[in-house]
Amino acid sequence: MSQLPKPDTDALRTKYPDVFDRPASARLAMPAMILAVFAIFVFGLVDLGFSPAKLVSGLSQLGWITVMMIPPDPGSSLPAYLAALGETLSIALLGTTLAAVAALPVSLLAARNIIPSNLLRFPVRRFLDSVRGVDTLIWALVWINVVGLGPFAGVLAIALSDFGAFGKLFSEAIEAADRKQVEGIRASGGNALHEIRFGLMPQVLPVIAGQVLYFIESNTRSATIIGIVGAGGIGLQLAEQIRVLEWQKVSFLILMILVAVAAIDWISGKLRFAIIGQRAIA
Amino acid sequence: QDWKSKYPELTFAVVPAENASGVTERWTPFVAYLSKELGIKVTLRIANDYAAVIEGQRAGNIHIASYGSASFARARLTGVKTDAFANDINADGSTGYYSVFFVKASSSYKNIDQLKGKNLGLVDPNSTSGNNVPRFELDKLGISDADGYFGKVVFTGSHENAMLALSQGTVEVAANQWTNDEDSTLSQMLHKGMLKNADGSPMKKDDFRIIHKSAPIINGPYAYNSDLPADLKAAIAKAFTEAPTKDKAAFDRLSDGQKKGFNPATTKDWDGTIELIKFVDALRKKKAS
Amino acid sequence: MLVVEGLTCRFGTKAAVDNASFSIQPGSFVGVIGRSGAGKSTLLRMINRLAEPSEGRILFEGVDVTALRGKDLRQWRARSAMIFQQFNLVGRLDVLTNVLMGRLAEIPSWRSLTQLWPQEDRALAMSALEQFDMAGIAAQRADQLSGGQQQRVAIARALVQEPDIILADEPIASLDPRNTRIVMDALLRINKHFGITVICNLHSLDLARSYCDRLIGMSAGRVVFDGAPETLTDRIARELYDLEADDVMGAAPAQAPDGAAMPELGTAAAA
Amino acid sequence: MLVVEGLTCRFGTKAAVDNASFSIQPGSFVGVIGRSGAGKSTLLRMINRLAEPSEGRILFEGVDVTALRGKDLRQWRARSAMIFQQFNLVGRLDVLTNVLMGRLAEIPSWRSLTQLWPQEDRALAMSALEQFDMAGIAAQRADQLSGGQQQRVAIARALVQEPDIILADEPIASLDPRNTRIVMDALLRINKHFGITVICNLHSLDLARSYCDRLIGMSAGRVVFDGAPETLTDRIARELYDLEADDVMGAAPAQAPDGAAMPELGTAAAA
Amino acid sequence: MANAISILPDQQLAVLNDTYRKAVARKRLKVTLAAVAFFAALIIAAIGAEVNLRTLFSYFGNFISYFDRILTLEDGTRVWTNFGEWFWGWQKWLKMLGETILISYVGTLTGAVIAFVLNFFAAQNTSPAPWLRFVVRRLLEFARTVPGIVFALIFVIAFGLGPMAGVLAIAVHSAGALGKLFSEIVENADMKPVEGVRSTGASWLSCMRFAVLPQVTAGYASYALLRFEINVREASVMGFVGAGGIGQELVVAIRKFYYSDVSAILVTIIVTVFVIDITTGWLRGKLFGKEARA
Ligand SMILES: Nc1ncnc2c1ncn2[C@@H]1O[C@H](COP(=O)(O)OP(=O)(O)OP(=O)(O)O)[C@@H](O)[C@H]1O
Ligand SMILES: Nc1ncnc2c1ncn2[C@@H]1O[C@H](COP(=O)(O)OP(=O)(O)OP(=O)(O)O)[C@@H](O)[C@H]1O
Ligand SMILES: [Mg+2]
Ligand SMILES: [Mg+2]
Repeated sequence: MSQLPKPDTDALRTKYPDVFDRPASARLAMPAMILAVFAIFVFGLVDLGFSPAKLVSGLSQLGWITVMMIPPDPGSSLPAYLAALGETLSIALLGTTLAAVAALPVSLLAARNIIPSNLLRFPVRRFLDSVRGVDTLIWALVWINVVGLGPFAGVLAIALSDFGAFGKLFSEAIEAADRKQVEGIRASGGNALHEIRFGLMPQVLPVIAGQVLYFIESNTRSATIIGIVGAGGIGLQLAEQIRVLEWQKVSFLILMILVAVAAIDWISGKLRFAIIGQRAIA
Repeated sequence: QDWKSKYPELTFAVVPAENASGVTERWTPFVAYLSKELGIKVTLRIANDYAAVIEGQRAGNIHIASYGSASFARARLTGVKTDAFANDINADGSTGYYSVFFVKASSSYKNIDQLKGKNLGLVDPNSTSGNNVPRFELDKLGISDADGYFGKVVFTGSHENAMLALSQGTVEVAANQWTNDEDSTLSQMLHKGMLKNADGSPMKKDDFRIIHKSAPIINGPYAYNSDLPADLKAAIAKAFTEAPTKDKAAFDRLSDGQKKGFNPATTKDWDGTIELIKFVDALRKKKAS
Repeated sequence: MLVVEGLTCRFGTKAAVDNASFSIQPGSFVGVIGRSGAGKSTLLRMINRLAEPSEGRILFEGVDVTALRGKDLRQWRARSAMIFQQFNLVGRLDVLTNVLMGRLAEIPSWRSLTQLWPQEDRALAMSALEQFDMAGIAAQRADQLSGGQQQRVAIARALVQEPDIILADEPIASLDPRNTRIVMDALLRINKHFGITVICNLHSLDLARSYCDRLIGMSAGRVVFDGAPETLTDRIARELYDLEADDVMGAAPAQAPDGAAMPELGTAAAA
Repeated sequence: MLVVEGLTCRFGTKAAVDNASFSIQPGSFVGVIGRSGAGKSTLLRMINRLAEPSEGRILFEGVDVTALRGKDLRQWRARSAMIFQQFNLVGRLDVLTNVLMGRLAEIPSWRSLTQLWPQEDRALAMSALEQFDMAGIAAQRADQLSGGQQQRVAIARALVQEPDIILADEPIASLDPRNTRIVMDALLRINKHFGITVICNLHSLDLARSYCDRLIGMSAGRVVFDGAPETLTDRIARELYDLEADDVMGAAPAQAPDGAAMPELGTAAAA
Repeated sequence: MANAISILPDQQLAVLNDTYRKAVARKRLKVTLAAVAFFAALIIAAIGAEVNLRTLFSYFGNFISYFDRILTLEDGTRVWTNFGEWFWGWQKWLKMLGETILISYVGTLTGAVIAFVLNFFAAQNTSPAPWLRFVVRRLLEFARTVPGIVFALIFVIAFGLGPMAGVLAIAVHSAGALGKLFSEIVENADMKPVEGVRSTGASWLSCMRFAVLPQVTAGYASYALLRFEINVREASVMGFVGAGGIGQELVVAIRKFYYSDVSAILVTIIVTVFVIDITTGWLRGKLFGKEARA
C-alpha cells in the first residue's frame, strides 16, 4: 500500500527528542490527575458506606418496586393531580421568566468580555454566588414575610434563586460569544448598547432560550419550595405517594411529569433550532 | 361587626399531619363551614413546613393556624403573637398522645440500657413525638448526649420512614407517635400492608415491641393571631367547638372518625411543651461547650 | 484502478450526482471542475464513503467499495485520504496529534484512545511534517496556524494514511495565492514522487489546466467533459460554467485597470 | 487628508506598529503590504480606533482623531468604515439589517434599538445592496451566504456609513479567486467613482500592484517602503518578505510544470 | 462626507422593499404569534399563581425582616460583633460541609460519567442510530424528571437508610440533567473536524475521542461543576435519608429558629459556592485556552 519512504526513526528522534520522549511531567500529569480524582472517589465510596452486597440486594428490591408500579393508576385523584401540575407549571413559568429577565442585565456585568476589569466583575459574580448560595427554603421564608403563604411566594422564591444561577450561566454564554461580530458593530460606529443588542444578543439568545426552558422544566419537577410555600405542586404529590408507598399512583405521576417535561423539551428543541437556523453553508 | 370590613378575608394554614394524604380534600368542607359561620371568606393554605406557617403568622398574613405542639411552642418562643384556642379530642376522649420507642419483637432488647452503641431512628428535628420528647425522655433516663450514647442517630424524615428503617434493620430502635393500639402510625402502616418481612410476607402488630413510653403529650393546638379583634377570636373559637354538631359531615370528613371534637384550650396548656423546647435548645448549647 | 459505474446520489428528489461513470488510472492527477453546486464535493465524498451513493458502484482494484461495512469500510477510508476546503482539523489538538489521526485505522483502539502512539507512527508523522517544513511547530495547536499551514497539516495527515488515492475537495479555496501555490505544489510532488493518485476539485480553471493530467467537468450532477486539459476549449469551458469565459479564469487582472476600462457598477458584481 | 504621525502600538513590550508616519491624499487607493505579523491589521485598527495607539497621533482634516471620545469617536468610526477579512457580519441577522448597522452612528438610539429604521435609511441600504446585485437576498440570514456574498454585504455596510475612508483588512483573504476579483473590483469602483479613499491590507503583491495607486510596505511594525507600485522593485519586495522573490508573486505557475522542472521535496514548502 | 450610493428610483425601491417585506413577513408573523402565546401563557400563569402586586409593594419592607433576624444573636446584638458566638459550631459545620462535599463529589462524578457515556448517543449529530438516540433520550428524561428526593425515598426503601441512597439519588438525577446539557453542547459542536477524522478511517469511538471531545470538554467541566455546586446546596433534601450534611443542618436551624446559626451556615455554604465558582472560571480559562487566531 505504502509508497512512502520509511522514515528514519533514530534520526528524527535525535532531532526532535521532545516528540518522542516527552518529559515525565507532561506524560504523567494526566494519569496523575485521573488517579487523584479516582482515589478521592474510592475514598468517598468507602467513607459513605457503599458495599457491593447492599447494592445487589437493593437492586432486587428496586425490581420488586418496579413490578408494583404496573399498571399506573391515578385512583380517584386525577383532577387533583392535574390541578397540581397546572399550578406547578404556572409557578415555574412565571418564576423562571422573572429570573431570566432580571438576570440578563446583571449577567452582562459578570462577563469578562464586557467588563474586562476583574475588580468590577468580582463583586457582581460574588453577589450572584451569594444569591445562589442562599437556600431556596430561605428565599421562600423571606417572601412569605412579604406576600404571605401561597403560590406567589413560590414564584418569587424561584425567581430569586434562579436569578443567581442564570446570572452565572448567561455570563458564561456571553463570554463564549464570537467577538468578531461585536467588533463589526463597533467599527460601524455603534455604541455599547448597539454592540450588545446587535452583536451579542443574536448569538447568545439560543443558549439563553435553551437554559431558561431547561430551568422551567426543572422547576416543574422540583418538589421542595413549591410545597413549602403552600401551593401543593405535583412534586409534593409525588413525594407523598412514595412515602405512603402507593406505587401505582407513583408511576402515574411520574408518567404525567414525563409528558410535561417531554413537551417542554420539544418546545425547547424547536425554539433553539429556529434561532440557530440551518448551519451556515461551508 | 366592624371586623368584617377590616378582615374581609382570613387565611387558615394547615401543615399535613405526617401520615395524611389528600389534605386538601379533608379540609375543604371544614373551611367552607368556617367561612359560612364567620360570614367572611376563609382561604385554606396547605404548607409543607411549620417554619413557613410560623413566619407567615409572624408577618400577620396567616390568621388561623393548625400547629403541632412543638411548633406552637417554637412560635411562641420566637415571639410570634399567636394564641391557642382549641385542640383535638381523640376518639377515646383523651386530648394527648405518647412518644414511644419501638424495637423489633424478634430482638432481645427490653430497655434503653441494652441499646448503647446501637442505632436510633428519629423522625425530624421539629417533631414533638419523633425528636423533642424522645430526647427529653432519654435525658430523664440519664442519657443527656444521645448522639454519643447511640452508635448513630438518624433523622428519617417521617414517622413512616422511622418504622420502615426499624423493620429493615437499619436502626435497632425507633421513636414514634402512639395514641393507642388502634391509633398510631404503626397501626396505619400495618393496616395498609406497608411493612413487610424479608420474605415479602406482611408484618403484624406482634412483630414490634414498645420498650419505653413517654408522659402524655398534649395534641397540637389551633391558634389565632393575638392581634385579631376579641369578638372575631370568640367567633372563631365558637365555630370550632360547634363544628361536630353544626356540620357533622364536614367534621367527619376532616377527622376520618378518629376524633371526637375540638377541646377548648388556652395558650397556658402548652407551657409544659415550651419548657420541653427550652430543654432541647439547652442541649444545643451543651453541645457547643 | 478506480472505476466509477453509474454513480448517483440523491438528496430528496434532487440528484446531486447523476449517473457518473469513469475510470482512473493509478498515478494520475485528475481535476474535477464545474460550477458551484455541480456535484463535485458529493462525488468525492461518495468515493470516500462519507456520503452514501443512491445507485451505482465504485470499484477499486476489483473490490466493490460501495458494499464495504465496518472495519473494511474504515480501511478503505484510510486508503482514500480526503483533504477538505476548510481543512477539517481538530483545532484544539496539537499539530502532531492531528497528523497522527491519519494512523487511527491502523492502530489498536486502546493505544490510540490513550494516546500511546507507537514510536514508528510518531516517526512517520514527524517525517511527513518535516517534508512540509512544519516539524518545528508540531506541538502547536492547530487553530493557531495560518490557513496555508493548516492545509499542509491536513496533507500530512492524508500522507500518513499511506493512501492509494488522495481526494482533495477544493483544497485551496480558502487560501491566499501564495499558499495556493504551496499546497498545489505539495499535491503535485506527492503525485509524481510516490505515484499516489490525486483527484482534486478545483474552482479555478487556470490551476486545473496547470496541474492536472486530466480533467473531468461536471454540470448539474452529470459528467459533461472528460479529457486532457488541452482538449478543454474555451467554448467548452464557457458551456461548463454557463458564463463569460473571461470570468472563470478567476485570476487577478493582468494590468492595473485605468478608470476608463473599469467595469460599470453592477456588471462584474452581477457575475 | 489623513496624517499619521509617529504612530506606535505596543502589546506588552512588543511594538506591533512602531513609529509609523505618512499622509494620505483624499481619493487615493493605498495598499499596505508586508509579511504576516508585520503590523498591517494593527495599523488599520488604530485608524478606526479599534486598537488604542500607545504613542503618536492620527489627524484627519486637521482633527486629532486619537483624542476623540464618546459620540465623536463613534462618528469618526462611521466615517472611516472598516472591512474585515472574516466579514464580521452578525450571522443571525438578515442581510438588510446587517447593512443598516452602518447607519447606527446617525440614527437615534431608540429607533435603532427597536429596529424602527427611518425610511430613507432603508432606501439607502437597499440601494447599496442593489448596487452589488444583492437586493434579492436582502431577507436572507447573513450566515447562509457564501463568502463572496458576505464580503459584498460588508462592503455595502461600509458604504451606507457614507465614509470618507474605507479601511479594508485583507478583504479577500478568505475568498476564492473569482470572488477576489468581484470584491477588489467593487472597492476600485467605489474609489474611482466616488473618490472615497481606500486603504487596503493585501497579502498578494500581484493584486496590490494591479489595484493600488500607492503602496506602503511594513516590516516588523515599521514602514519600510512608501511609493508608487512601479517603484517597488523585485529586490525591495524580496527584502520586504525576506524571501525568494518568485514566491511572493503568488499566482499560479504560468504553464504546467513537467516532472523534470518540479521542485524537489521541501524547497517550495520551506517558503 | 462622500455619498457613494445613488438612491434608487422610488418605483424600483418599492418593488425591492415589497419583496423584502414579504420574505420577512412570515418570520415576523411567527415571532409575533410566539410572543403573543408566551405573554398569554404568562398572564394565565400569573392568575394561576395568584400574583398580587399590591401586597408585594405594600409589604416589600418586610423583605429584610428575615435577614434582620438571622443576623441577630440571641442576646440581641449583631452577629459580627461576636464572632465566637456566631460561629460557635464551626468545627461541627466544617465536618458536615466536608461530608456534604464528599457526597456531592461521589454523586456528581458518578452522574457525570454516566452522562458522559450516554450523551454522545443522545446528541443528534453524533448518535449512531435514531432508535438508540430515542431510547437514551427517554432514559435521560426519566432520570432527571423524577426529583432527586423521590429517587432518594425509593432508594431508601431499596438500600436502607444511609448516605448510599442519597449518593445514588444524586448520581441518577445528575446523570439525567447533565446528559441533556452535555448533548446540547455536542449538538453545538463543529462537525468539520469530525468529518476530517472520520475520513481517515477512524471508528466512531475515535471520532468522539479526537474530534468531539476536545471541543466540548470546557463546556462539560463548567456544567459538571455547576451541578456539583447545586448538589452541595441541595444535599439538604437528602438529609431525610441520612445523607444530609451541612444542608440538613441548615434546615434544622431554620426549623428550630436558631437564627444566628442559619446565617452562620449560610455564610459557610456561600463561601463554598465562591470557591467552586472561582474554580470553574479558572478551569474554563485553562480548557478554552488561547483564542483561535483570527
Ligand atoms: N447533505 C445534503 N443535503 C441536501 N442537499 C445536498 C447535500 N449536500 C449537497 N447537496 C446538494 O447537492 C448539490 C451538489 O452539491 P455539491 O456540494 O456536491 O456541489 P459542489 O460542486 O461541490 O459545489 P461547490 O463548488 O459550491 O462546493 C447542491 O445543489 C447541494 O445543494
Ligand atoms: N491584541 C493583541 N495582543 C497582543 N499582541 C498582538 C495583538 N494584536 C496583534 N498582536 C501582535 O502584533 C503583531 C502585529 O499583528 P498584526 O495583526 O497587525 O499583523 P498583520 O500584519 O496584520 O499580520 P497578518 O498578515 O497575519 O494579518 C503580531 O506579532 C501580533 O502577534
Ligand atoms: Mg463543494
Ligand atoms: Mg492582519
